[in-house]
Amino acid sequence: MADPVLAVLQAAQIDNPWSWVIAGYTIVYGAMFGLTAWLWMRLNRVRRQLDDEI
Amino acid sequence: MTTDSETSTDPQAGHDGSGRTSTPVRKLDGIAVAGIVLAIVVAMTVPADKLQGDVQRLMYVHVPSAWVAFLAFGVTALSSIAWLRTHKVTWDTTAAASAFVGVFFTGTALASGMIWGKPTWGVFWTWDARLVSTALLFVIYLGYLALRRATPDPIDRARRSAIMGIIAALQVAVVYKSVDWWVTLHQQSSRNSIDPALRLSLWVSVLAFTIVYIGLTSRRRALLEAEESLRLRGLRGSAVAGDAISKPNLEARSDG
Amino acid sequence: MLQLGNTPVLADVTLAVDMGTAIGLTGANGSGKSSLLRCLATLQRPTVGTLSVLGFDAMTAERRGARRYITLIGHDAGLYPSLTLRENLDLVADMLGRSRDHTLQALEAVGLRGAAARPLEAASKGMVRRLELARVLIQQPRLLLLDEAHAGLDTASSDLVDQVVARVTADGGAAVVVSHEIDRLQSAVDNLYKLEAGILERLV
Amino acid sequence: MTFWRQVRTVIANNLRVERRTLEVVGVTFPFAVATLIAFGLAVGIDAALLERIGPALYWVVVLIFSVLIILRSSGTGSAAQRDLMKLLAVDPAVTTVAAGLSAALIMLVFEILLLPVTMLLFNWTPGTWSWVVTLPMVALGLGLLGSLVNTVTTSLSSRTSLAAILIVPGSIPLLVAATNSLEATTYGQGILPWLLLLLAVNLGLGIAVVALAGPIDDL
Repeated sequence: MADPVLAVLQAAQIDNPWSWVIAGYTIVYGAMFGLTAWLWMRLNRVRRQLDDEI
Repeated sequence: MTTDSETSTDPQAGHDGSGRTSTPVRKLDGIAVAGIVLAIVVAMTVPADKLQGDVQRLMYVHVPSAWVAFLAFGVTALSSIAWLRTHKVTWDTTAAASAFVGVFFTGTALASGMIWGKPTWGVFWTWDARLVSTALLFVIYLGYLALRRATPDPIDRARRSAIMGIIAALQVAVVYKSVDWWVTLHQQSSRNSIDPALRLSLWVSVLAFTIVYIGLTSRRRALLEAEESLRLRGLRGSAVAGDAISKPNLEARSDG
Repeated sequence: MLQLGNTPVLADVTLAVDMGTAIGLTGANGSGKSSLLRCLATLQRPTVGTLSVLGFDAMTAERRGARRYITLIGHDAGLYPSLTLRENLDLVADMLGRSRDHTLQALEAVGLRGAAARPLEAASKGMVRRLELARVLIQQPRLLLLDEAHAGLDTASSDLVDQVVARVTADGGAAVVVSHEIDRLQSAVDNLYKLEAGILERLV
Repeated sequence: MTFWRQVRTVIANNLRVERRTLEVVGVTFPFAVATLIAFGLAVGIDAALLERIGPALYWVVVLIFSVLIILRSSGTGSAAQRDLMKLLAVDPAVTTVAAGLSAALIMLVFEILLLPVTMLLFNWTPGTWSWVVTLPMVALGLGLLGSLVNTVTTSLSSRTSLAAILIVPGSIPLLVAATNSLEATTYGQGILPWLLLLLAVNLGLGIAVVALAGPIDDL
């Protein structure tokens, strides 16, 4: 593994199981939130375009 | 399987043209948020696993992600069969939306699996059966989505991807079995039986993720349908194919 | 009506072809002539409407029954480039369950006897078209569909096209011939239609 | 004409085309040899390691090159060819099965040619009988899967890259079964499960080809 990555991991206390748990939860739920937001925004934009053209 | 009738494949049938999300979906959003909050709270408060300690809490995002991915691809396969039988646009958009959300959850299953792998096995990637087959699942359905993108005509796309949706489901079943066999030959499974309290927490997460899946899939489908009606509206002005070619005009210039 | 990619290709087409007659079809590039032929060949289904080909309902799986009686000569022959002209015809005869004896006769009839051993990829466009006409002679279709029937052909080859059409109709079959050479077309067919912007109208 | 006679006729024709163009034997096969040599050079002069990875490389090359064989220009993939077959009243299942079987036969020739090259380059002796079964079974599976993928991607502009992503992940079970049956015989274990896996894959694909013939016909 590259040194910077290792340094970050050490800084994040890889020995602490909670840091892994929090990292995992952040990624999964963060992605879920991101996808929802993206779908919501796109849907709104497309709907607006549809409404404009009526 | 025979295609009986395709008489009424009006591309506009199946969606109201506005792509509006209906109220049940909105209600579902609330339930999904509540479910996720509950799942996080339960996952963080149940006692730690005896062998693995707190790291094991990653299971409550990893396992539900993988489960939802399976559910999603199952829905894709069933919708594909339904499309081939009925040629209803809704089945095609359901298959597409479900595959899209499935690929997303396969991604989160992979990510959480790798994060779980680092503290337990010391490496992000290991040749664990679940990790390997999840990665393969990921690429199989990326291929499915690529096939959809590559086919411009809606009915043609629906037909090709319905066929592929069924083949992909077959592939997944065999890939899973074969990777399982492959791993048992190389190493012993690292699974241990689960404590009842942990199991309950897992069930809460699975339920919450499933509700999120339903919400995301119907959103995605609404988006696909809205985009389709937008495209149709753009085409409505132009009459027929012959209009694509107009009288040549060599004098025409585009100065400015 | 036929839609492709949500663009209506054929909008208003009502057409009945009587057995024993040939109809001609003209129209500008992109007006939907090839699509109409593909529909008639049961290779494509109209999005909306009814279509009956040789008594088979072409909107349903029943259409497969009509296929062995249809020959479509389109833009791409769909034959094997690395096989000889004769081998390609032999394959057609084999798949139809016809004797290979007809192959040489058919090649003779279209004036390709001497080129029978030549690979298809070494054949000119005119020769490929003649080979497809030989295919018609072997298949003896009830419905012959010819796309761009006279395009890029010399007089002799064009005459051959017309003769083959006449032969099919004389045997009681029907033919739909697409061509831009209206004068030639008019003398070869019984009715002439024009397809414009997806709408079919009768000229003669 | 019966189903299998039509299938036989198309296969005979496809093999004749390959005999004349030598696309797989004369072009794809040398390319595969070059790839094996490149692998060896990339790994370095570690005779023991090379000997150990030889069989694995063999199967990976077979798997990846199956995409090239499926998409070969002398194959029967073009939309016009399929239209011609339809209008000759050929059942769409015949076309797909015949394309799959002929690809499988050509694949088998490719595998047989590549085997001695791998043995030579990686100083490796199989010394088991399981090859007699695994080679044709893998070829059959790749042929059938490839034929299905070929129909699904017919006339799409991004067909070459699409076919690769649709074929390779799905054919992993074939790879797993082939490499493990080899390993199993080396360690004196039973290879029956792996053969059953190969059989199951081929059976499933065969059923899919026939069951999906209707929708494939509409493509």
